[in-house]
Amino acid sequence: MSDAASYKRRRSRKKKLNKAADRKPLELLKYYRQMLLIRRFEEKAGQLYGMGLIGGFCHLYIGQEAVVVGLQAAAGSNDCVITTYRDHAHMLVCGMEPGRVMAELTGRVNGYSKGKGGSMHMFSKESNFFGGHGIVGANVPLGTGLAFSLKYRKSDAVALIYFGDGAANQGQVYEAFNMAALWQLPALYVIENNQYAMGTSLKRSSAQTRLSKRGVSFGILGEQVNGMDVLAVKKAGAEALKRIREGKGPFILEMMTYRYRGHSMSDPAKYRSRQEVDDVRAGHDPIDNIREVLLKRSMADEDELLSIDKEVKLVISEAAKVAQNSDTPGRSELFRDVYLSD
Amino acid sequence: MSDAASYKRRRSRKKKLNKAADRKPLELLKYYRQMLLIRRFEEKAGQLYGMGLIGGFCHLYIGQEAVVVGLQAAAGSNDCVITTYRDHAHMLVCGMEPGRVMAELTGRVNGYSKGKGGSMHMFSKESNFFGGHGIVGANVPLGTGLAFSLKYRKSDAVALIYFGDGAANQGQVYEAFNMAALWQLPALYVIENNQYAMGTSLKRSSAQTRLSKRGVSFGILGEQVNGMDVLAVKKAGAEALKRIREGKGPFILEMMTYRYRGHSMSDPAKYRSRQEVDDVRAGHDPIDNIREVLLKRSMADEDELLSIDKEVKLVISEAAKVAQNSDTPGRSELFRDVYLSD
Amino acid sequence: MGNSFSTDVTKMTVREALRDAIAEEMRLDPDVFLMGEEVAEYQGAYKVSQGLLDEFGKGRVIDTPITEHAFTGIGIGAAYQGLKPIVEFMTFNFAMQAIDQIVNSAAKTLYMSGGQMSVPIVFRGPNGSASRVAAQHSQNFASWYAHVPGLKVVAPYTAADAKGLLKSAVRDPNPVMFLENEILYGHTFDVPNAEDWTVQLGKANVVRTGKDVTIVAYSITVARALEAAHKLSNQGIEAEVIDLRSLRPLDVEAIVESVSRTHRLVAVDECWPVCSIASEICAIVMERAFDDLDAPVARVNGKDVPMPYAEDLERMAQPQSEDIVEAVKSTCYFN
Amino acid sequence: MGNSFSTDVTKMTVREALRDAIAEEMRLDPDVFLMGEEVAEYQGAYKVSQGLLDEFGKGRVIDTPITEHAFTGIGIGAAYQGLKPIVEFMTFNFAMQAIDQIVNSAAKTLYMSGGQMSVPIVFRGPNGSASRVAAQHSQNFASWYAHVPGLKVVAPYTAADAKGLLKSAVRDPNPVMFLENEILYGHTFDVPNAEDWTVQLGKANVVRTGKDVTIVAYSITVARALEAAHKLSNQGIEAEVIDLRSLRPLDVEAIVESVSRTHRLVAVDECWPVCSIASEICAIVMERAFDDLDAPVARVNGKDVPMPYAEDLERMAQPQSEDIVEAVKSTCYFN
Ligand SMILES: Cc1ncc(C[n+]2csc(CCOP(=O)(O)OP(=O)(O)O)c2C)c(N)n1
Ligand SMILES: Cc1ncc(C[n+]2csc(CCOP(=O)(O)OP(=O)(O)O)c2C)c(N)n1
Ligand SMILES: [Mg+2]
Ligand SMILES: [Mg+2]
Repeated sequence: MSDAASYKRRRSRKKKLNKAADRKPLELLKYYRQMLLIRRFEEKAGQLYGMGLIGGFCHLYIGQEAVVVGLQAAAGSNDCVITTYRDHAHMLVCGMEPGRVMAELTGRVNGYSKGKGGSMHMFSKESNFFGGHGIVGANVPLGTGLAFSLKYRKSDAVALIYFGDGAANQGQVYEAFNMAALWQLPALYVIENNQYAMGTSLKRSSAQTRLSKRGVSFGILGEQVNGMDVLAVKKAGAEALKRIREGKGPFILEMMTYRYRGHSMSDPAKYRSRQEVDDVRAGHDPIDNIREVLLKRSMADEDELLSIDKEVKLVISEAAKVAQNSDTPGRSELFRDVYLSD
Repeated sequence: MSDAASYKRRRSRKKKLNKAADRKPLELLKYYRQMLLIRRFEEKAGQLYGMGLIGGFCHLYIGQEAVVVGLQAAAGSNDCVITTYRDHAHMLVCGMEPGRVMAELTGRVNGYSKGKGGSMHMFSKESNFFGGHGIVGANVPLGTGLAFSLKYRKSDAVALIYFGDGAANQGQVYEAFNMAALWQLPALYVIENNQYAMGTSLKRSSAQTRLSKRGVSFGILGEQVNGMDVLAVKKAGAEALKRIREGKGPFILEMMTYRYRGHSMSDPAKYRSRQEVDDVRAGHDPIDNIREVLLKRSMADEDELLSIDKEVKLVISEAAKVAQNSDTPGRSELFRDVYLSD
Repeated sequence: MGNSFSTDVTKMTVREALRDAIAEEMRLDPDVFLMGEEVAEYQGAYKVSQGLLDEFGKGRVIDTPITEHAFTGIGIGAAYQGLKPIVEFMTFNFAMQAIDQIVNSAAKTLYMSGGQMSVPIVFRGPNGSASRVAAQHSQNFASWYAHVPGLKVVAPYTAADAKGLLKSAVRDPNPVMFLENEILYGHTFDVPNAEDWTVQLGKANVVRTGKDVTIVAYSITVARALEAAHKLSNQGIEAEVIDLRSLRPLDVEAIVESVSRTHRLVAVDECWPVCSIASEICAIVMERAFDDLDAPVARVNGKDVPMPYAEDLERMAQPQSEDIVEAVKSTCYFN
Repeated sequence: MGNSFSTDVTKMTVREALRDAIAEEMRLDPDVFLMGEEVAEYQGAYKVSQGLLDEFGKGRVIDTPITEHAFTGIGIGAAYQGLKPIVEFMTFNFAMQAIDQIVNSAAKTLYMSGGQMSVPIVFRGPNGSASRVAAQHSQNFASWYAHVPGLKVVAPYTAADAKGLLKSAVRDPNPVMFLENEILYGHTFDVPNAEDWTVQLGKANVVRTGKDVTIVAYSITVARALEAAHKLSNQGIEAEVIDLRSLRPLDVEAIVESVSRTHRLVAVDECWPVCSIASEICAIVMERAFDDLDAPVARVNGKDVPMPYAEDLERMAQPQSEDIVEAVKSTCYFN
C-alpha cells in the first residue's frame, strides 16, 4: 500500500482530529463495535463459504471497515446508501439484521431477498439501503437516480454512492458525474480505493491515479481521505455532507483503504506480496487503530472491549445459526417476484 | 456564438500567425478551394435532399469547413480519420471522390457503400477514412482502436478522431481517454464544438463547458482553438500531431466552430436566434476569412478566386450528375455483404 | 374488435395520443416525470412531448445530455425510490448503450430483492425502421426485450392503443418497454373521448375477423397485414388479423383461439427472423395448437440483413403486404 | 459422429483447449492479439489465458481497465485496420455494456460499407449460468446474438470443438461471438493431436445416434441431453443427440435430416424461452419439416425467471436431464 502509506504520512498532522473525539467515548465505542461486527461477520461468511454453505461469489470487506462505519456515522438515517457486490458491511451499518443478511448469503428464505439475490444482490428499502449490485459501475447512475429523487421530492437527504477504484474507470460513472453536477444533485460519491480491482492495481488500470480528481472534467470537487482512520473518514464525510446539504452539488471522497482478503473467495491474490498485506495489517488496521485510541485515552479498558468482542461474537454466531437453520426457498418461490401485479 | 466570439477576441493577437502563411499562397488557395468544395457539396446535398433524391438524415457541415481542412492540412496521408454522421467534408478532404460520396447520399450503387450505408455510414480504407458512424460517441473508442493498431504496428501515423460537443458527454469517450492515456496511443481527439447537440446548447448539457479540459480526469492535455480560422487550426493541429508523434500520447483539440444549418435537414433550429447565426456568418465565416486574407495580401485576385469557384461548381455539378444517374443497387445487393466468406 | 368504440371519439395522430397520455398521467400523479434527450425545450426529437415543458415545467420535463447509459440508470434509481419515470429514448437504437441498466438493474431487481424492490418505469421511443435511416438507426428490438423476464413489452399500432397502453404502462409497477414507430407518429386514428382511457397490457386485439387464415402482427405491420387482408379478400381468402399490441406477456389465448378456427397462421414481424417474435409464435402455436394446424405457420420477418439505406433495398428488407399475401397463399394452399 | 477421432488424441480440459487454440493462432499470425480484463498478469479470471503473457508479452496479451464499452470499441477499431483481436469478456454478462459496439460497429459494418470493411474479431468468454452467481451474472446471450445478421455465434461443448472452433473463429473474417461455459472449463475431453485442428463454423455434430427422437442442444446442455438419452435408452427410447455447436449460422440441414428420420424433436436451450434458440428451432422445423413431425417440437429452456441464487431454485431454473426426459416422453407419447 505504498500510495496509501505515503498518503498517511502526509496527513499525520491531521491527528489532532482525534482530540475532538475525546469527548465522545461512547461514539468511539460504537464505531469500534460496528467495525468489529463487520469483521467477525465477514470472517464467519468466509467460514461458511469454506463449508460450502455459501456459494458463488462472496466478496469480503475485511480491512475496509473504517470507510463505511465512518461515513455512515456522519450520515443521517434519511440518507440513502447504494453500493456494489462488496456490500455486507454497508448493510450491517445501515441497521439491517446480521441474521437475515447471512441467511441471504446461504440462500435461505429468511434472507433479505428470500435467498434469490445472494451476497451481491440485497436490498432494504426500510433501511434506505438500495443494494447490492453485481455490475461494476452500474450502481453509480442508480445512486445518482436516488439523489435525483431526493431533490425531486425536495428532501434534504443525500445519496451515498459507494464504488471501487476499478469501477471508477467505467464510462457511465462520468455520464452520471456530468448530470449530477449539471443538476446539482445531492450525491456523495465514495470511491473505496482499496488499490486493486481484482488483480489489477490502480496504476495498471488508470491514467490518473488520484481518484479524488476524477470529477475535474465535470467540475466536481473531491478529497482524498485516510480510509483506515474511522475518525478522519467521519470528519471528511460530515464536511462533504454539509456542503451537499447546502445545495452545493455533488462531491467525491476518495477513501484510501485496503482489502486484506482476495477479491472474492476464489482469488489466491498472487498479484501482491504477502509482505504488502502484512504491512497494512500491522501498521494501519482500522480496528487496531481505534482500539489503541480507546485504550490510550482511557476511554475504555480491556475488559470493556472484551465484553464488546464477546457480544459481537454472539451476534454473529446467532446470525450464522439463522443462516444455517432457515429453509431454502423451495419451488413455490421459483416463479414468484418476476412481476409485481398492479 | 457568444463563447466562440469572445474566444475569438481573446485570441485575436494570434493573428500574427497569418504572417507565416504569406510565403504560401498556393497552400492558402488549396484550403480556400477545399472549404469551398465542402460548402458547395453541402449546398448541393441540401438541394438534392429537397428534391427527394436524398432520404433519411443528412447532416451538413456548412460553417465548420475550417476545422477539417485545417487539421487534415496538418496531417499526413498515413494518418487515419474517423468521424460521426456529419462526415461528408471529412471524406472530401481525405481525397474521396465527390461523385461517389454524393452517389452514396442518393443511395446508388456507385456510392462508396454501394448505396447501402447512406450519408452516415461511408468508408474508404484506401483513403484511410474509417467512417461515418451514426451512434453518438461510438467512433471515439473505434478511433482509439485505430490508434491502438498504429502503435501495435509500430507505425508513426496518428488517428484523428472527430466528434461533437454533445458526443463529449458519452461515457465511452472517457473509457477511451483512459486507455489512450494509459497506453500512450497516437490519438488526436478533435472535438468539433459547434455549440449545439441538436437543440441542446453546450451549457445546458455540460457541467464543464471547456471541452479542452475534458481529459484532465485522465491526464490528457488539450487546447481550445479558433475553429473558424483555417490557419489557426492547421497550426494547432501540426503542434498536436508533432507532440503525439514524439510519443507523448493522446491530445485533445477543442475546435470552436458553428454550424449554420439545422442539425439535420429536418431541424427548424428554433433553439437559437436568426441573429446568432447571422452574426457568425457575417463576422466569422471561415471561407470569407481566408478569401479576405488572400485578397488583402494580394495572394490572389478576384479572377483567380472566381475561376476556383467555377471549377468547384463544375466538380459539384458533375458529382450531382453521378449521384443522380447511377443505378440503384437492386435486389442482388440485398443479401450480399452480410458476411465475408473466408 | 377494438376498432369501433362505443363512446365518442376524436381523430388524432399517434403522436398526439402519446402526448395526451403522458400529460394525463403527469396531471394525475406528481411522481410521474419525463426525461430524455430533447424532450423539453425541443419538444421531443419527433415532437411527441409538444407542450409538456410549458405545462409541467423543467422540474418534470427534463432534457438530458447524450448519455443514455447513465440517464437510464438515473431513471431506474429514481424508480427505486418510488418515482415513476418515463424515459424517452430518441430511438431505441440508442437504448443499446443502456441495455445493461434496463436488463440488469430494472428487469431483474424485483426478483433479486425477493419481491421487495419494484421498478415502476416506462422506457419509450421509436423502435424499428423509420425511413431511410439505415442500419444503425433501424433496428427493431422487440424480440430482444420480449426475451427478458421482468420486462413488459408493448408495441401499439393505433392511436387509441398508444394512448390507452401508455397510460397503463405508466401505472404498471413493473418496467415497461414501450415500443413506438416513427412513421406511425403522423398517422391519424379515432381515440375515445373517455375521461380516463386505458388499455390493459397483455391483451391482443382482433382488428379484422376472417375464417380462412389468421395473421398476427404488431405496430406498423398491422397496417400491412390489413392491406394484405384486403387484397386477399378480393381473391376469396378471408384473413383474420390480430394486433398483438403486447409482446410480453403475449396474448397466447387470443392466438390459439383464432387458430383453432382458421387452422392457418402467418406471423408478421419487422424483426430479423432468427429468434424473433415470429419464431416465438411458431413455437407457441406448435406447443398449444399443433393438431389445429392445417399448414405450418409462416413467418414474414424483416430480411436477415442490416437495414440498407437505398430506397429499393429498404423496401425489400421490410415485410410488405405483398410478402404477407404470398405467405398467406402458400399457407392456404399447403397440401 | 465427432466423438471418436481418427487421429491420436490427448485428454485435456476445455480451458486448456481454448488456451492452446489462442496460443496456436497467435503463433501463426502476428496480427492476432488477446485483450480483456485480467487476461494477462492474472492469467484470466478463469485462467483460460494461462501462460500467454509469458509467451507473447504484454504487447499482445493486454490487460484492460474495467471499461467493456470502450475496449470493445478499441478491438473493433483495431480490426478495421486488419488486426485480428480476440476480446475476452470476463463473462458475457458484462458485454451488455458493450453490445452497441458489437452490433452497430462490428456486425453491421461490412454491409454498411458495401462489402469494403471487414471486421475480423472474436469476442469470447463464459456465457450463461455458472454456479450460484445469481441473476446479474448468469444470463445466456445466445438468442440475442443469434438474432443479429453479421455476427456468427458459436457455443461448443467439447474441448475438441472448443479448440477447433476457436481457431476457425480467429481466422474467420467476420465478427464471431464465441460463447463458452464456465463449468465446462474444468471438463476433460479427447482432443486430436493434429498439427492444426480446426472445426468448421456452422456445422452441427451428431453426438449420439438414435431412431426415436432427436434432441438438439448446445454447450453444457449437450451433457444433460446425453444423460437424458442414456436414461431414456433404459426405458426403450433411443434418442439421437445433436450438438449444434454453431448457433448462427445454424445447421438447419442437420436438424431437418435427423427429424426426417425420428419425426420427433426436443430443443434444449439454457436461454429463457421467449424468442430463444429453441423457439427458432421450432420455427425452422415447422417451415422445413412440418409433414415429418409426428408430434409438436418440445422446448426445454431455462425457466422464464431471472436466475435465482438459492441452490435449489438455481437447479430448477436450468434445463436438467429430468426435464429433457420428460419432454422426450411427452413428445414420444403424443396423442
Ligand atoms: C461490468 C462488469 N465488468 C466486470 C465485472 C467483474 N468484476 C467484478 S468485481 C471486479 C473488480 C472491481 O474492482 P473495484 O471497483 O476496485 O472494487 P473492489 O472489488 O476492489 O471492491 C470485476 C472486474 C463486473 N462484475 N461487471
Ligand atoms: C447514442 C446516440 N444517442 C443519440 C443519437 C441522436 N443524435 C444524433 S446526432 C445528436 C447530437 C450530437 O451532437 P454533437 O455531438 O454536438 O454533434 P453535431 O451534431 O453538433 O455535429 C443526437 C442526439 C445518436 N445518434 N446516438
Ligand atoms: Mg478496488
Ligand atoms: Mg455539436
